[in-house]
Amino acid sequence: MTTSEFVKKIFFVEILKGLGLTFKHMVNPAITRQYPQEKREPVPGSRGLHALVRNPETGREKCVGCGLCAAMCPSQCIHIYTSEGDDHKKVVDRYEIEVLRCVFCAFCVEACPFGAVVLTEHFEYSGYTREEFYYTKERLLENWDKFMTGDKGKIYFERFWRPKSEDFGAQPVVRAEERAEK
Amino acid sequence: MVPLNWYIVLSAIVFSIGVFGFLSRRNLIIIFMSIELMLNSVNISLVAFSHYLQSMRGQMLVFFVITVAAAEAAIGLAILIAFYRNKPTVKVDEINLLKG
Amino acid sequence: MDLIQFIMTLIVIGVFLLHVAFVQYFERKALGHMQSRLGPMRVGWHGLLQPIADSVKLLFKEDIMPANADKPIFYLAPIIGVVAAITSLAVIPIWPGFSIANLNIGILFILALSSVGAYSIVLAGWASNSKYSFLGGLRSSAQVISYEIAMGLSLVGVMMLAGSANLTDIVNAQSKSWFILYQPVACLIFVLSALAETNRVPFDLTEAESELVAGYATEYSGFRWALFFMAEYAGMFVMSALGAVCFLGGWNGPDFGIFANVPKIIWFLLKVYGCIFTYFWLRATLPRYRYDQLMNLGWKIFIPLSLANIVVTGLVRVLWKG
Amino acid sequence: MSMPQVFFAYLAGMITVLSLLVVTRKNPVHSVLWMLVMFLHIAALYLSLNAEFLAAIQIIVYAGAILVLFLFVIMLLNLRKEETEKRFQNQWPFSVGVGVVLAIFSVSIVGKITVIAPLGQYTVEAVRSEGSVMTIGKVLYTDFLLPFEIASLLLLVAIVGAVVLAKRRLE
Repeated sequence: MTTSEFVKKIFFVEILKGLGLTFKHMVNPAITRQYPQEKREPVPGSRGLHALVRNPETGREKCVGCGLCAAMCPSQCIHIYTSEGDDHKKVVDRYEIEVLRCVFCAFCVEACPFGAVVLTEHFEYSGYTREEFYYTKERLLENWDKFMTGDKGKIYFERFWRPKSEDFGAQPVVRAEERAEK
Repeated sequence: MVPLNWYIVLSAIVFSIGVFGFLSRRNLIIIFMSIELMLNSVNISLVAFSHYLQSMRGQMLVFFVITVAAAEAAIGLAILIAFYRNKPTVKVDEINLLKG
Repeated sequence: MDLIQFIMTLIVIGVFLLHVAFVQYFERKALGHMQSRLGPMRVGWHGLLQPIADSVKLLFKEDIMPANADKPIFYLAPIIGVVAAITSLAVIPIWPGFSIANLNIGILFILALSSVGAYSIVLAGWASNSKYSFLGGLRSSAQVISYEIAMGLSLVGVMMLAGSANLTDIVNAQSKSWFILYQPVACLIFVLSALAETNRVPFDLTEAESELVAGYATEYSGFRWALFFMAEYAGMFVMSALGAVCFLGGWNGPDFGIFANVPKIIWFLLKVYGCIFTYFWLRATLPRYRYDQLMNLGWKIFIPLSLANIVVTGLVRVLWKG
Repeated sequence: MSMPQVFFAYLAGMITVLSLLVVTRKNPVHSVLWMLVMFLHIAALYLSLNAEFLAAIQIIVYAGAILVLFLFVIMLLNLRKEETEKRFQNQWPFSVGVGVVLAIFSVSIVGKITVIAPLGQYTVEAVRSEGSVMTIGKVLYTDFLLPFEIASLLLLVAIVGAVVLAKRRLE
């Protein structure tokens, strides 16, 4: 042990440095957000609660019941039940998502050929029972009305997901830059 | 004023209880504690004498008794632990290795 | 024992318990800010009523008794801790001329009660009939025995300087300058031993969360756990008060200008809270010691060092005063 | 009965009952606990006899060190299974006899004696004016210096002996 090491040891130099660091942190302002009072704006296109897109022309869901989303879903939380309609067309009877199982990977959104299922930016949902998080088709459609009002849904698809069902033209700005601007 | 004899009688009674415990218990640790009990009973009478004779000698003696008690407890329990490694028991009637 | 003193005692105990509750709030706030957080903010203005909310919650929680626990000892253990910690307060001189009991053996009284307080942890660990609790209790008994020696020896230097074991005399002896200037080594040993005695970080091996769940308190819940909590913080308060009295001059403050008019109890409380803040500061900074390191530190460094300190103090006193 | 006598009667009764509990409890930990309570009572007795330093030492050394050591060893050996076995040796009625005879014998003797000895200089007032700690310190370092040194040597031997005995064999 050299002299300087010895001096450092008996005068607790390292410990004093550590104490100084913690004291500095105490004086610095805290970075905590007081959540219910100061809410953080979700990043555009962030993945929150699910919604089924409502077709503005028919007023019904865009979903045709192909089941691709359910097939892609890694946590298998999407259940689709279809039947044959009057004009031999597939009718989606039930489209259900168990939100408690969902991992919010958005594979369903990428898989959907019609842009029928989306993840909204809404993240503050809570409840006391499991049933509250078992979203049926009607509730998912309601989510669309609630959280994707007006042009928001269109912007959502244009900017972030660009499903192949519609032609959105060339790729706009890169998403990372978009976030940096915000 | 409490007579001096009362303290000595108390001391004698506690000492007898210590002797009883020392002779009758099987658990070695309790036997050690009985010894502590006897030492304490002696301490009571020593302090009482010291108070009534207005002398410090009794208290000095208690001081040394406590020292001896501490040393005895440390050594005794060390022996106990050392013995327990050889034969896992603390019963005095099972500690009879010399008997073969 | 007259009535006024009795009422005074009750008031002091009540205020003390209130302090204990708010020391806990203080800890959460201080630790929070040291970790760039805010700490409790919800109950009352900046979370000031948090201790009260906590105690109400703990009072109404279910009281769980583990199977095969030794019931009487399980019930008794937390009470021993709280009683020992609160009784220690009796000899602390709070402002000039006031301490509940002005004993000639004040320091010894506190040392004695802190050793009785150790029983609460050991017995809780044993009575819970749980391996985690048991390990915590064993560690605690070894730790408290080892560090009590170092702490007692570090206070001997103070007693030698003041020429008395009476805490009021010790404070009076520091009216000119504090003993921390004459006894820096003893002060250091005292602070670290006090950390070990009260089972605080970096010596919190008895409740080491990452190893022993909650150590001796694993099986305790509700009100009984609250008693343990109270005993820990009361012990911390008493140790800080002892440190303030023995090394930082107790109620003595600067006596010039406007400082002379400040009530003496303010100085005392400032010093006590300074010591308590040091506890939290060290907690935020240091990691936990390993068990063998703890024992080595206690037996191989602190005890020889405090003995050397006593020898040097005695020599200096004899040579200086002739 | 005067107030000190009531106080003494309480302490004496408690000490007797507690020491009986210490030697008769089946569970060693309970024994230790009763012993702790008994030590506190003995310390109170010392206080009533004007020996406050010894009262503090009684608690610090006996309750704080020796008894914790006992507790530590009991816990280390983990004697839970032994609680079910019988607690007394076979000759325990004989031990009761010895204890009772000893008690009657000694009580009948010491209860009657009167102690006649020259009174020393350490009256209650003298000790109180100087403080118990200082008085004991002065006596300890003048008249009892040699026994004090021997006691320290004894403690040293005890430390070395305990370490040697309790140390695990390395081979």
